[in-house]
This record gives sequence, C-alpha cells and structure tokens, in this order.
Amino acid sequence: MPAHDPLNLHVPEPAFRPGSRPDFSGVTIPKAGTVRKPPVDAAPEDIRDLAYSIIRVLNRVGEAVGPWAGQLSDEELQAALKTMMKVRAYDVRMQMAQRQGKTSFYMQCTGEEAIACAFQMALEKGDMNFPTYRQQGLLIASGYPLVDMMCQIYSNSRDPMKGRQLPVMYSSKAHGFFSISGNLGTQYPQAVGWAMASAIKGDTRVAAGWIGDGSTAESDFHAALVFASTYKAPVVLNIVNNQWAISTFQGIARGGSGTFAARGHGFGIPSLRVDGNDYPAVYAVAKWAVERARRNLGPTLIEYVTYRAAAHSTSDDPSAYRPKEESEAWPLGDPIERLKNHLSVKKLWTEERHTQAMAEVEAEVMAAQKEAESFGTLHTGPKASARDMFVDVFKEMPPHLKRQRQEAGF
Amino acid sequence: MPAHDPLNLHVPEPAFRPGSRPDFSGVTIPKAGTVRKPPVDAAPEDIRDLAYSIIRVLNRVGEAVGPWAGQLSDEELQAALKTMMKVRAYDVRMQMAQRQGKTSFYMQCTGEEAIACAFQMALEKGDMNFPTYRQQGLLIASGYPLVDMMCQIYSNSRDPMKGRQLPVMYSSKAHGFFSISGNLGTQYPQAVGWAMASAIKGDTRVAAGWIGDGSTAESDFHAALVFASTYKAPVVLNIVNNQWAISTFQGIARGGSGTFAARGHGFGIPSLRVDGNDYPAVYAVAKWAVERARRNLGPTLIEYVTYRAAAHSTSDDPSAYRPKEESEAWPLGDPIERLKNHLSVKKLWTEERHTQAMAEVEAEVMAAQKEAESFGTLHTGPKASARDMFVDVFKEMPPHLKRQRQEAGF
Amino acid sequence: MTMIEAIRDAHDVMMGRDDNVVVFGEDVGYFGGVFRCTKGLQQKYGRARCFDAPINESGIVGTAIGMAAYGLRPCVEIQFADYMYPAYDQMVSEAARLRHRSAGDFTAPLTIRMPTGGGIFGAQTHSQSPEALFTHVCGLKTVVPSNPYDAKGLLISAIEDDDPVIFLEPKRLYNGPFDGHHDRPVVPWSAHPLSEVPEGHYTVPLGSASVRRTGSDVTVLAYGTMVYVAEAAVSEQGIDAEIIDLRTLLPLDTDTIAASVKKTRRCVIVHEATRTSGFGAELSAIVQEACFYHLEAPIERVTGWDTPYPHAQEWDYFPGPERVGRALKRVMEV
Amino acid sequence: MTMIEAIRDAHDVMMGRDDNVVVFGEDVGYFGGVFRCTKGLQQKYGRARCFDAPINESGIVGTAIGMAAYGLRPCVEIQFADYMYPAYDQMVSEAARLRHRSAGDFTAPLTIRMPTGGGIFGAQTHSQSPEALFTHVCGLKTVVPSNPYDAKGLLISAIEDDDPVIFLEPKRLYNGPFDGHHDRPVVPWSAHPLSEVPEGHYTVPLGSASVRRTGSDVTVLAYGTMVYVAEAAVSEQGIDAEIIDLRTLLPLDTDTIAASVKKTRRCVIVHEATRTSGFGAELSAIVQEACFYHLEAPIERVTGWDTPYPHAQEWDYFPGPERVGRALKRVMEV
Ligand SMILES: Cc1ncc(C[n+]2csc(CCOP(=O)(O)OP(=O)(O)O)c2C)c(N)n1
Ligand SMILES: Cc1ncc(C[n+]2csc(CCOP(=O)(O)OP(=O)(O)O)c2C)c(N)n1
Ligand SMILES: [Mg+2]
Ligand SMILES: [Mg+2]
Repeated sequence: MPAHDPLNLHVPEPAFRPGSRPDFSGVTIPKAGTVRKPPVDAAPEDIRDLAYSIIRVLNRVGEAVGPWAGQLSDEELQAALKTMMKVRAYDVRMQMAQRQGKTSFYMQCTGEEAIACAFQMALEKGDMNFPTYRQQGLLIASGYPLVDMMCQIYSNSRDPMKGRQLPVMYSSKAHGFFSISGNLGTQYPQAVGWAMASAIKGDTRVAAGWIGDGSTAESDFHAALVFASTYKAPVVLNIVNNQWAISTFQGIARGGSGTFAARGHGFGIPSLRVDGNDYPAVYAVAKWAVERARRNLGPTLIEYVTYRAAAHSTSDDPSAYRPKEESEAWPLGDPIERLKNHLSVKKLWTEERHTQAMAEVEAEVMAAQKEAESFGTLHTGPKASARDMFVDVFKEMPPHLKRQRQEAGF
Repeated sequence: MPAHDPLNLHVPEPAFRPGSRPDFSGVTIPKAGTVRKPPVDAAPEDIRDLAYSIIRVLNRVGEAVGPWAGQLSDEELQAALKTMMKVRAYDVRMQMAQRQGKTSFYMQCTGEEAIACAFQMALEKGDMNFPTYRQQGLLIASGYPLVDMMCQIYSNSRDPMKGRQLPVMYSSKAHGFFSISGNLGTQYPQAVGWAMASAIKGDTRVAAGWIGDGSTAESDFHAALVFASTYKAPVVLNIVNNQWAISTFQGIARGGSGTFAARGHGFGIPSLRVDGNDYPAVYAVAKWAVERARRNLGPTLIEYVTYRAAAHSTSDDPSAYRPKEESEAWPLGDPIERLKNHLSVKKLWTEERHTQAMAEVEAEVMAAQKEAESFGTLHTGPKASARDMFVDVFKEMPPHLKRQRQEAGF
Repeated sequence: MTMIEAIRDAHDVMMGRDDNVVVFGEDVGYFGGVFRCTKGLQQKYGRARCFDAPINESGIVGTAIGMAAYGLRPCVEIQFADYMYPAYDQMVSEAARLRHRSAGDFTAPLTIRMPTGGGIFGAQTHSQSPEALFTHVCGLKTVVPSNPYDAKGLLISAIEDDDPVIFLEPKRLYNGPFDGHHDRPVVPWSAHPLSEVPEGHYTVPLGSASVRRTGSDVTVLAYGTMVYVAEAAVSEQGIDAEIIDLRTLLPLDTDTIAASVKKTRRCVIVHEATRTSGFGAELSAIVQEACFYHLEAPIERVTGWDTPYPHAQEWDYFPGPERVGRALKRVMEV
Repeated sequence: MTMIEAIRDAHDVMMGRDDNVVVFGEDVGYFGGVFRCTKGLQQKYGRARCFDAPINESGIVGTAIGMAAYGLRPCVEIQFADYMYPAYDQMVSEAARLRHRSAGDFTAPLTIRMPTGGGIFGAQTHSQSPEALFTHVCGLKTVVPSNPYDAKGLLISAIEDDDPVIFLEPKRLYNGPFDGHHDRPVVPWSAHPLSEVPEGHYTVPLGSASVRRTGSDVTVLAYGTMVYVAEAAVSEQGIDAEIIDLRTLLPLDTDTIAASVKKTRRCVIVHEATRTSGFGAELSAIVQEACFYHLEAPIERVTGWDTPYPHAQEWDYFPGPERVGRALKRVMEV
C-alpha cells in the first residue's frame, strides 16, 4: 500500500471577517446587457451558461441595456421605485417599533427590495407565492394593506394571525402569499405541490417558491427540485442569495459549486442567475420564468445575487462576524439608488420628486402605524384573545380542547 | 390577462410495460474505449461531459479498449470472474432457501455483480463502505465468510446480528461494511461524516456511499452532497442505477435530468457515468475516484448504469409492471458473461475452466450453507436468543429494560 | 372484503365522488402499491389523479400540503410507517399547524396512510407502530382501523375531513383478523362479520370508539391488531371483559372509555408499540384522571418491549394473547 | 456562571481532554452559536474541530453519526429544538438503533444539543419542548438540565456516554432561573447557589434525579424551567411539597420518584410541552403503576395546552406558578 499524506478537513471561510477590509475588486461581474436572452422554450442543456453568469440590465451610468431591457413602461418604473421606497420605510418603522418594545421581533429586507417587488409584478392574480420571512416586498407590491401587516407585527387585537404567530409570519391567500413558516425550506416542496395541483386541475395558475442561500442546503430543497423536475410543475423556484445565513457565509451552503443556480442543472431545470439589485433585470427574468410555467414548459430556477445589508433580525448583530464596511463595498449597489438613478437618466425622476415621494411613503407608513397601534401593540392596548388560542387547531374544536379551554378559564 | 391554455400534469412513464415488446435500439450507448480519462485532479467544470456519457472498456467482441483499460492483471481478472460467480451462486441458494421457508426474505443483485465486486477491489483495508441491501458483492469480494452471511440470512444462533435484523442487513466493521439500514438514503450523509472524520483526524482512510437510482430522490442524498461538497470530504458517492425502484422506473426519480450523475454538477463534484456491467470499467473508475479521495481532492459521484435483472426482493413479482423480456433486451448485457467473454478472448478462460469454476463456487456455497444450517434456520433448529433482544439497546442495560426482560421471563 | 379491498374501495368511492381527491405515493400508480391498496385506480382515474411518487417522503407530504392548500384532497401513502420519519417535519411543522398559524387562511385537508405494526417478520424497519408520535402533535388526527368495515368508513371520513389525518393500517390485518396465535392457521376475512362492507359511500365518524365486547369485570383498551389479541386473551381466560376498539386515537372517545372503566373498575391497555411514552401512557393517565375513585387495581399496560422490533424474536416481542391474559389475571386477582 | 457559560465550559473541558470531541452546527463556528454556547471554541481548537454547518439538520446528525461510527465523539447543536424534525429520521432510525442492529459492531456516541421551551416570545417555532418524541424512542437517552452546575456535569456525562444522548437546554434558563413570574424583574444566575460551577472535569450521572426540596405532602415531578415554577408555586401555596428535578428523562430515576410518591401519597406532574402524549403521561402511568396503593388523590398533570405555542398569548399558554398552585391545592384538598 503506498503511503499517503494525511487528509485534512477543508472548512470554507468568507474572504472577510471583522477587522479586515472588504475588497470585491477581484469578483467578476458581467457587464450589464451582455448576457443573452434565450426563447422561453429553450432546452435546459442549451442554456447552462446562464447559471454561471449574472443577467443585468442597469449599467453603471443607469441606462437599461441589452436583451433583457425594455419590459417596463415609464409609469411602471416610477411606481416600482415608490414601492421599494415604501418597503424600506416600512422596515425602518417596524425595526424601530421593535426597539421601542412594541413587539418582540422584526426582520428587515434592506438591500433586497427589488427582488420581491419586481417578482410580484410578473405574477397574475390567482398565482401563489410561497415566501420566506424576507419577502415583505411581495405583499407590499401586491397592495396588501400596511395596517394589516403592522397588526401582525404587533400581535394585536386586529392581527390577521390572531396573535398566534411570530412577527413577520404573514399570510394572505387573497394576495397570493402563502402562510410563512418558521421552518426553513418546508415551503419549497409545498410550492411545487400547489403548482402540480394547478396542472392536475387544468387551471392556469402558477406558483413561486422562495428560499435563502443558506436554506438551499436544507433537504426540502432537494425534494422540491425532484418533484418539480419529474412532474414539470408550473413553478418558479427562487433562491435569494444575500450572501449570509445569520453568521454563516454562503460558501458553507454552496460548497464547491460556483453558484446556487447551478443546482438546477442536475435536474434538467433551466437555471438563471440575475442581479438581484437591478429591478428591471429581476422583472425581466421573472417574466420569462413565469411565462415558461404558464405555458406548461415546467419549472425554472432563479438565483438572485444580492446582499443582506441589515442584521439577520432584531436578535442579531452582524458586526460580530462580518466587517461593518462590507455592505458598502458590495459591488452590486443598492436597488433603490440604482432604479432612482435609472429614472433620473431617463429624466423621469428628480431629487425634488424623490424627496416628495419619500415624504409620501413615510406619511403613508406612519399613518398606517398610527392606525395599527390603535388596535394595540404586543404589550399594551387591546390584545389578541387568549380564548382564541384554542381555535383553528382543528376546524371543529374536539372535546379535549374544549375541556382544556374550560380548565384555562378563558 | 391573456388567455392561457390549461396546464396539465406531466407524469413520466417507462417506455415498456407488460405486454409491450422492449426495444432499446434507440438508446445511444457510446462505443467502448471512446470516453476520455482525465487526470484525477481535473477541475469538475472541465469534465462535465463525463456525466452525460458512459465510460466503457469491454467492447462487443470482448476486448478491453481505450484509456480506462488495462488496470487489472490476468490473475485479478480471473479472480474477479470467480468472485462474481460466487455472488450469483450465493444469491441463487439464498433465494431458494427463502422459497423453502428457511428464512423470511431475501434480495438478489443479479446482473449488478460487477459493481460491488470491482469497487471493493479499488479500496484498501481500513476504508469503509456504507452500502445498501444490494451490495452483497462488497462483502464477498472482501473475503467475508459466506457462512456468516448465511447465518444472518437465517437469523440463527450464530447470526452475527443476533437474529435482530431483517435478512441481508449485514454489518462488518472489520470488512469495511457499515451496518445496513432499511431506511433508504440515511447511509449517504453518514458516509460523508465518516470521511470527514478521517480528514479531521489526519488519517488516510476513505469512505464510499452507496445508493440506488430510486433513492437518489430521498432528501438525505442532498444532505450528503452538500456536506461532501462543502468540506471536500474524502468520499466516493456511488449511485447504482439499475433502472428500477421496486415497480417504479428510474424516470420518476431522475425527472428532467438526462442522468443521475449530472446531480453532482450543481455541487461542483466531479461526476462520472460508467457501464456497471463492465467489470474493468467499474474498477478503473472506482480507482480513479478513490485516488481523488485519498489525495484529499474531495468527493466523486459515480453513476453505474446497470439493470436489476431479478425481482426487487422475494416479496416482489416484476411481471406485474415490466415486460418479462426487458432484462434480456437490456443492451449492456450480463457482467459475468461479458467478463468471461473477455477472458476467453484473452485466452485466459475456457468453457471447461468455467464449468470447473462453477462447480467450485457452487460447492463452496453449498458447504457454507450446510454449515450455516447446522446453526439453525429461521423456524427450525437453534435460535437467536430472545433474552438477547434486550441487549445492545444501550451499552449498559438501564433499569427499565432489566425490568422488562424480567417481566418477559427471558 | 379484505381490509386491502376495503381501503381500495374507499379510495375508489372518493375519487369517483370528488375530482379533488388525488392519490399518490411510492409504487402507488401503475402497480397499485406494494400492498395493492391503490390497485386499478390509475387505470380508472388517469395518471394525473393517481401516480407514482419519487422516493422522498418529505416531498410526498410537502407537495400534498401544497395541493391541499390549493383545494385538492390528497390521500397519500407512505410505504411503511417506519419510513414516515423523513416526512415528520412536514407533518408536524406544516400540515398540523397550517390552519392555526394562518388563522384559517390556508388549510391542509390531506390524508396520510401508512401500514403499521409487526407480525410479518419485517423486523425493525417494517414493523413499527409510531402512533404516539402523532398523538403528541396538536393539529393531527390519528386513526387506526381494525376491520374492513371500519377501514372503509374511517378512510372516507378521513378524506372528507378538513384537517390532516394520519391513517395507520395494521398490516397484519390486511388479509385476516389476527389474534396473535401465529402458530395457528391463518384466518381469512371472509369468516368475519366485519368484512361485510356496504357498497358506495358511508362513513364511520372520527373520534368514536367501538365497544367490541361488553363485559363487567375489566375494560381492555385496544386498537388495530390488538383488538383480536384482546378478544383471544379474554376468551381464553374466561373473563367477562369489556373490549373497546378505540378506532380514533385523536380525538379520543374518552366518554366511552371512562364510562366503561367506571363500570368495570379495572383497566388493561394493550398496544404493539414500545412502552415508554407510547399511547398507552396517555390512556393510562386519562383513565387515572377520569376514574381514580373507581379503580380497584392498577391500570396495566401490555405493550411491545422498549427495544427495536426484532426479526427472529418477533413472537417474543409481540404482545400476544398470553401476555395480555396474564395481565388480565393479575388485574382480576386484586 | 450562567447556564450558557456552563455549557460552553463543558465543551471546552471535553475538547481539551479528548481530541475526538468535535463540535458543529449552524452558526456554531466563528460566531459561537446564536446563544453563544460554543463561543471561542473554534478560535481555541481550530476549524477542523469546531465549525459552521450547512442548514441541514439531517446532514448535521447524519454526518455526526458517521463520525461517531469512525470513533469521534461529535457534539452537535440544533439551533432550536423546533428545527430538529428534519433530523428526526437520522436520530430515530439510525443513531438510536445502530448499536442494536449491528450487535455492537458500530456505535453512535454522539450528543445532540438543542434549546427548548418558551418564555422568550419565540412563538411556535422557537418554543417547543419535544422531549416525549425522544423518550418514546428506545436507544436514545434524554437529558434536561435545570441549572449551570447540572448543565455542565450532565453535558460532560453526555459527551462521555457511549450512546446517543439528546440534550435539551431550556432556553429561558440560559441567563437566569425563571419561575414563570414574567412580570417580575429578571433574576440572574449569580444569585443562585447552583450557578457555582467547579472548574475542569466533573460529571453529574445520567439517570439520576435530584430532590430539590424535601417535603411530605405531595410530590412534584418537574424538569427544566418547571423546577423553578414548581418552587414558586409551592412556596406561594405554603405546601410542604417534595420537588423532584428529573434531570434525565430516559433512563428515568423511577426509584427516587416512587419512593417519594409512596411517602407523600400525592403527585403533580409539570411540563411545558403539550399535554396529550407528553412525557407527563408516561410519568403518570409509571407513578400509578408503582404507587397505586399509596395514592390518595388523582395524579395531576399541569402542562402546555394542546395548541401550538402562541406568540401574544405566551403567558396564557405557559404553565406558570398559578396553574401549578391550583393543581397542588386540588390535590391537597382530597
Ligand atoms: C429548519 C430550520 N433550521 C434552522 C433555522 C434557524 N434559522 C433561521 S433563519 C436562518 C438563516 C437562513 O439563511 P438564508 O436561507 O440565507 O436566508 P436569509 O436569512 O439570508 O434571508 C437560520 C439558520 C430555522 N428557522 N429552520
Ligand atoms: C425511507 C424509505 N422509503 C421507502 C422504502 C421502501 N423501499 C425499499 S427498497 C425501495 C426501492 C429502492 O429503489 P432503488 O433505490 O432504485 O434501489 P434498488 O432496489 O433498485 O437497488 C423502496 C421504495 C424504504 N426502505 N425506506
Ligand atoms: Mg441568506
Ligand atoms: Mg434501482
């Protein structure tokens, strides 16, 4: 037996940790407009390159260029900017509300607004998202009332989830937003199942699954891809790669693969990678994938390259594990700034208009907050009912739960 | 909203069902010797084509050709043939024993003998297989006593598993054979963990995981690939694609992917596809992968293309779901016939020698069976101890189990 | 009708009545399931309504939840209860909680069938009885039929139920009522009155137990295969026992149980699952709470031992009529 | 020392003594875990012995089993007990059975830690107490420490144990002994004698309960957070109760339990998990079996309700001192 050198364990580490200066100049980012746009019925094996590149529309100077550009009207782009601004304003207020003790917990999507907001615009009524906790943009872009969202955050007497759920765990069937689960990954096969149901019934609705970079490691990711691939389910499977999973960098989930999008190749699922901070690019790719699904061409996997600019949640302090400057240094910029820039270049936006829009969204958010707080916050004012805790465990309350409710005295 | 055609569910079906005549002439099988052999440290992205082809060494006339040929001595090849014959003879006897009521259950590996037998020869002492129930060839090729295997099948008084386990659920640490689990897929991440342990300790041992085509759908398959990819574990991940998972054809697990080997691409794991009925090809590919692992170059995924010629188990009758002639029509032939043919072409084997070899292995198997039966069969003769059922639940028997054993009166 | 035929019939009736009923699982489509409980359904209702699933239990239950949320009524098969663990997260964290966590916005009306129990030399991975792992989970209903009539009626109830139902099928009963006397000839269903199964639609309601034998000396609580074991033990011991077939473990018919134990003042609980934290523990606790002042003897549990289900020692493990008989005698001697 | 520091210290002691001890889990490496129970270990012992894992609980436990079979002693963290379900198959079907099914050829000496219980407004996915799902599984040991001294000693025992151990850490106790009076100021560990933790190696043996208060009127069986709730309830009611902190649920110290109940003749069981098929059911059954002739009142269970753990209604759900007090009074009134 030949002698061998001892093995050793490879444990990937992020390039930068607190104390080191983040420098992404070595990262290759394709120029906007350079990635081709195949027909929606392209064979998966003919577009494998799209999983290793980054589809981008907005260039450095704010122009929309290339084959994926030009899908949105001026009005749509203006509305898009305002929607993203509203999401950010909402996050800021709810983060603050948590700090003020009005609720127990909150999660922002700062820097990732373009993804959910643009994706939602590619869907039709009746379609269904299976989101994670960082897709509040889907709800806001779909026009779901901010007051209802806030009442959920406050777990108050008007909380649509009746005080039962952790803040941010929204649900709205009417707005195509499936009940969020705290358990990572479980929603992915559910999205596929929902899409299969649409196909079984001969309907035309499509589903969208959402998952984070870290959570792609979860086994249900595989379950979803297997079923989607086998039954050609009309589903768009979205991966939001915001570089971090709490304190863990995306390399731990991604391993030796160059990208998350590449995971689709082993299933013959067309897989695209897109600049997640580029609203028009996200929209165009989402449209493409949704059309594939709607035309019964099967699933599409999309990786959105973005950056989690804020802490994981109000329970987290990222300065313990990544350089404070990393977010600034991140090469894909801020989605709001970039769209604003684009609109300015197109002469559709001015600083004055921006200030005014800002004032409008802030006023809207504050008004909503005031209204929501009139129904109580977690620890003060009207409350979610304790008696109600026993409701909805089953459709009809079985005897043992009735006895327990009696015992509880509610 | 544009009108859309109704969706419909795509449910893959095998090409042939009972009543139709199997015809594989449309299936492209690369000529033996035509697939290149890259260096073991090739970058995964440079060898993606190997997951979509089939590495083959033995050509139609029985010659060993191409870059993967020539790794085995004449003696090794002769021994290999005898080992495969022994595996088949063992299967025949144990199948018959089950039919005679000497045990409850049995599973043959007919037609798949080359895979386990050749792979085992690529390992060194101290390496560890994490097999499924269809790798009896690993044990036999490693010289594990047939009598011990049979005692396990009979659950008798000398059963190394003490009568506790279903027949075929062998275990032998000494022979590098991890305890088989009835639960599909669980062994795959365990193999990765075992390999990681070797790397953590700075040892030089490598692990091999085994899984069937159907079981690649299981979520633990993903867990294994994620961990193997991230920590570059010294592990070979084997997929035995024998076309069937009980009554379900491989298309249900594989879905839209061309091959099972391609599943590795999403993880940056070098992935090869090999003719599983071609002993020299299996050996060469196994050697290549084991060397990669041993040199700390990380995991390799291998798909063995083969055919489950027998029933799934003694509880199964495949004529209910596939044409009886399918096995015969299967284009990659029988591994024993093919190696015998090769040896004949090389003038290393004759019909007489074959008859003699056959007599030898049959005598050996029958002698072993006789000895094993002297220790009892499932329903007659000496028995596994009932008292022993309570042992090994924990290292030391806790009080409640002592009480239960007393209550049981054993 | 055998239990297998009754289960197949329940599927057939429901698929015929309701387009939203879809059936899938490993080997469930073309072949009709390894126990043949879905035989012929694909041929009759098409591949989109009855199909083979990849071997991924989490995916089977996860996609079924998505379908149920869409408005279908999936009825899925886990090939053996021993293989439900990969799907446990989807059952516990998702199916069981969906209605509550979304305040009724989404629901999961699905049925998850699986063969349970031993007695077929299936060893530790084809013999388990994991019912207690379901009864501990609020939001799940758990059903265990013991005969063809109940199996069909309960399965129809389960499929029609708007909440997720775990439907555990004692596989040793598939082809005949088995009383634990493994050394005696196999009894076919045709010899048993409860194999008379009406045609078409009928239900056995979830949450109601069935008194299989009235008696005054001791109450035996059992379900599935153990109902027949209890019957055998009772008749062999010549004890006037009341035997209750629980049928649904959750919601549990505590009224029937309590009324019986208050009458008989003694109680023996029988199940095949391992003892510690088995469903017998809950039954014991409930009986004790409800009937403390009536009990004249300690409640006894006769169960599988706290070991994996062994192969060769199957009949040493199985809580057969002899062990149940001994417990009955102990309880009566007090 | 806080409970977090004690747990970290146990890791440190064991990693220092035994090269085979490796520690991994989600966010466990560089950052040291979301509750900081592994802080500093990667820096001290290197990345190969303490590292971040991908978010795949089945992979974490599955690879740990492989490592344990190799000869290591992995100690892994599941970030919250609520997220153990994806790993349940590997725990139940693999870790728990490996020794038995291979007749000792392979073993799985691993420790699986996870924070449990509520009281931190974590709602249904950060509050669960799944201990009964482990105690039903033969082959697993289940431990629940209630204070820093025990936490360190029990964790060292768990890591040294040659069988798989489930180590449940009541997260509401991490930073102080919590008695359920959520409206009162938080008490830090420094004020509690059991926060005195010896340096270096010592063990608290698995399988032995601790009598936290001797008394003659009623026995309270509790573990984890409920030990303090029971103490508060007992002192508020002025009842001379014996409070037993079980510490290990399996193997259970039935001798200590039975001796106490035979003495006090009354028993109240307290846990935070949902009631039906909770570990309280097993305790009730065992006490009833062992002490039937001594009991003067029905055994009572005070538990979480059979609903998901709610967010806003956390304190309506939590079985606090008032509910325990009422049960104690009821039992004493008999
Ligand atoms: C099954 C499960 N395991 C672990 C957790 C704890 N957890 C919550 S969020 C999170 C990180 C997820 O990261 P990623 O998927 O990248 O999403 P992101 O937070 O970046 O949006 C973890 C580990 C969980 N919620 N569920
Ligand atoms: C978790 C789990 N699910 C289902 C089964 C039942 N089962 C046993 S073998 C088998 C088919 C496996 O097919 P494949 O992986 O292709 O292996 P092969 O039998 O062809 O060697 C199934 C579904 C199981 N043993 N474990
Ligand atoms: Mg992330
Ligand atoms: Mg197969």
